[in-house]
Amino acid sequence: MYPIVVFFLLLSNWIVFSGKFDAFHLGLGVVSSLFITWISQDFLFHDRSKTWEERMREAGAFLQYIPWLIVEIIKANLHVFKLAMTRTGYEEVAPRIVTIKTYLKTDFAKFVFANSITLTPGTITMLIRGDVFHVHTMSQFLEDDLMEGAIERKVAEVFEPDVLKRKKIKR
Amino acid sequence: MKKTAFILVLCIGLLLAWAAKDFPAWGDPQSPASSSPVASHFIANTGVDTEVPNMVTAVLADYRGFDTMFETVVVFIAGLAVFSILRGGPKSRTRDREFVVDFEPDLIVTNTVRLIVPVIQIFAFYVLAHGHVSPGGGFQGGVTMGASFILIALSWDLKTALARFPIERCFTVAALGIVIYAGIGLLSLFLGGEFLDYAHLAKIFPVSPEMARYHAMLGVEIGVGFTVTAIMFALYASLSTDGRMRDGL
Amino acid sequence: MKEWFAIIMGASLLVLMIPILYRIIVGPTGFDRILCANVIGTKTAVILVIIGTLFDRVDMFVDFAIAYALLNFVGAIVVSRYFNRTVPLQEMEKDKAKPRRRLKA
Amino acid sequence: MIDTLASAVLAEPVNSPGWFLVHAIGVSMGIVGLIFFLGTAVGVVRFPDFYTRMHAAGKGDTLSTMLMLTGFGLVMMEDFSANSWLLLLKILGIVLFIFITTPTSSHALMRAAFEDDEMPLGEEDLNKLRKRRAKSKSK
Repeated sequence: MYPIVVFFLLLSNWIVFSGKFDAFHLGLGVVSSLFITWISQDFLFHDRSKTWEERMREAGAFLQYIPWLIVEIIKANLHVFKLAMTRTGYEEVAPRIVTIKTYLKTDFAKFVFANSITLTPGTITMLIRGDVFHVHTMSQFLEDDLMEGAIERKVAEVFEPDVLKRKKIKR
Repeated sequence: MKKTAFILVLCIGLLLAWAAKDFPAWGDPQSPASSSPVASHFIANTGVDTEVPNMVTAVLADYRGFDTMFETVVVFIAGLAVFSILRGGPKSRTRDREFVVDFEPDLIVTNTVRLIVPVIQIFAFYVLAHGHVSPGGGFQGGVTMGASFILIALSWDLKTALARFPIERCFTVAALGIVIYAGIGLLSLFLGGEFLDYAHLAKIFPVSPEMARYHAMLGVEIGVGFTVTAIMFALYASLSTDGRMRDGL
Repeated sequence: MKEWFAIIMGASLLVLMIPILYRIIVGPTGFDRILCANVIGTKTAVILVIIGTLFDRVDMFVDFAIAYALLNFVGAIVVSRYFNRTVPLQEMEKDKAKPRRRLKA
Repeated sequence: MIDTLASAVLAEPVNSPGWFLVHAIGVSMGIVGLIFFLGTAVGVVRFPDFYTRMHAAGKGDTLSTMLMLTGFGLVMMEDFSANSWLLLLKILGIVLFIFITTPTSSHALMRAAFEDDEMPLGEEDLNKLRKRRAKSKSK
C-alpha cells in the first residue's frame, strides 16, 4: 500500500516538473517513478504502523497548522526587522540558551516542533539530545513564551493527540 | 600577506573584467563562433536530421558522440584511479591511525533528508530525460543523483549510504553505463552504419531515422547518467575515508 | 511592466547583497562567512528566476533555480558536517588539555 | 487538449481588473520581501555575534525568498493555460523546498558552531559591548 502511494506522489511530482502530456514523456515518468520507488521508497512515511484514517486526519490538521505558522513567521521577521533597524530594539538583544524538555515522542513530531521553534520569533533550536531541546533565544520575553509551550501543544494536537489527552487526565 | 593577496586578486579581477569587454555581444550573429561553417551547419540541420529542439544536446550526443563517449570513459577511469590509489597502494601513514567518530546523526537533518531525497532523485531523472528539450542531460542528471546519495552519507553516515549503494555495485553501474553507450554505437555499426551512427537503428525499431536518432540520444544520455552517478558517489566515498570505506565523514 | 519590475527587483537585491558581502570579507569567524554565503546562495535562486523573466524563458530558468537551491542546501550540510569531522585518536588525546564545552543531555 | 480545456473554462482577457489585481498582489509581495531582506542585511552586519546573526539570516532569508518567488510566480501568470499553471506550481515547489530546508540548514550550522567550541555571547560580553557603545555615543 505505501509503495503505491509513494509511486503516485512521485509521478505527480514528475508531471509538475515535466509539463508534457504526450505518451512518451509520461511513459518515461512512470518508469523513473517506479525506479525511485524501488530504490528509496522507505524514506517517506517512516512510521508505517499508523492507519490511513490517522494519516488523513494528520494531513488535515497539518493544513490548519500551516497558516498559524505563516503568521508566526511574519511576526518573527517583523521582530528581526525591529531589532536590526531601531536603537531601542538593539538594546533589547540579550541572547541566552534555554533548555526545555518535550513530551513529544515520535521523531517526525520532534522535527516539526524544532523547525517551528526555528521559524517563530527570536528562537532557534540549537541542539537536540533525546527529549531535551537546547534553544538559543534573543531576548527575555520570548523565552517565557517558549516555556508556556504553545507551539508544543499545537504540534501535539496535529501529530500526537493521545499524548495530549493523557496529560490532561493526569492534570 | 592577506592584504597583498587581496590586492592581487582585485588586480586579476579588474584585468578579467577589462578583457571581458572584448567578447562579442551576447547572441551576436556576427561573432566568430556563430559565423563558422560548422556552427551554421548544425543550426541549419539539427532540426531536420534529428528533430531535437535543443541543439546543444544534439551536438553533444549525436554529432560529437565519439567525444562524449570518451569523456564518460575518462570519468570512469578517474573514479577507478582514485579508488585504487587510496585503497590498494602501499600502506600510507594515515591508514594505520585509529579514528574516532565524534558524531551522531542529527534528528532534524535526517528528517529533512528523508523528505527531500526522493524529490531530488525524481528531479535528477527529469533533468536526465529532458535533455533534448530543455537544458540538462546525462552529466547534470548524474551529478544531481550522486548528490542525493552524498546527502544520505552526510546526514547519517557513510555506512548507511553504502548499504544502499555498495561500492562494488558503484563500479558495476559505472561500467554498465559505458556498456550502454558503446552498445548503442556497436548496434548501429552492426546494422550497416558507422560507429554511433544512430540513424541505422531505424532498421530494427519501428521508427523513422530521425526519431531513431532522437531516442538513441536519450539512451546514450542514460548511459552517461549511470556512469556519472556511480563515479560521483565512489569518489566521495573514497576521498572522505582515505579509501578505508568506514568511519568517514 | 513585468520587465521593469524584474530589473528593479534584481538591482535592489544586488545592492542589498553588499552588506552581506562585507560580512563575508570581514566576518570574525568562519561560520559567519558560511552563513552569509548560504544567504547569498538562497537569493541566487530568486535572481535566476528574475533573469528568466528578462530573457522570457522562465520555464528553463526555474529548473536552474531548483538545482541551485538544492545544491545550496547540500553545501550547508557539508560544511556543518565538516566541523563535526572525524578526529584522529592521537590528536584528540593531545586536545584533552583543552576540554570541549558541551551541554549535558 | 488540456490547454483548450483550461482556457475554455477560465477564459478571461489579460487586461481585465482581475489580472490587474493578481499582478498587483505579486508586485506588493515582492516589495514586502525586499523590505524583509533589508532587515536581514542590516541585521547580519549589526548583530554582535554569530548566533544572533544566525537569527537574522535564518528567519529573514526564509520569508523574503518565499515572498519574492511567490510574487514573481504571480506576476508571470498571463493566462490560465496548463503551462502557466505548471510554471506557478514549479515556483511554489521551490518555495516549499526553501521552507523546509532553510530552517534545517540554519539549525545544522548552529549545531556545528556550538560543537566547534564557538561560545555564544554571555552576559558579561554583552555588558562590555553596551558600555563601549555608550562611550562611543557620548563622544
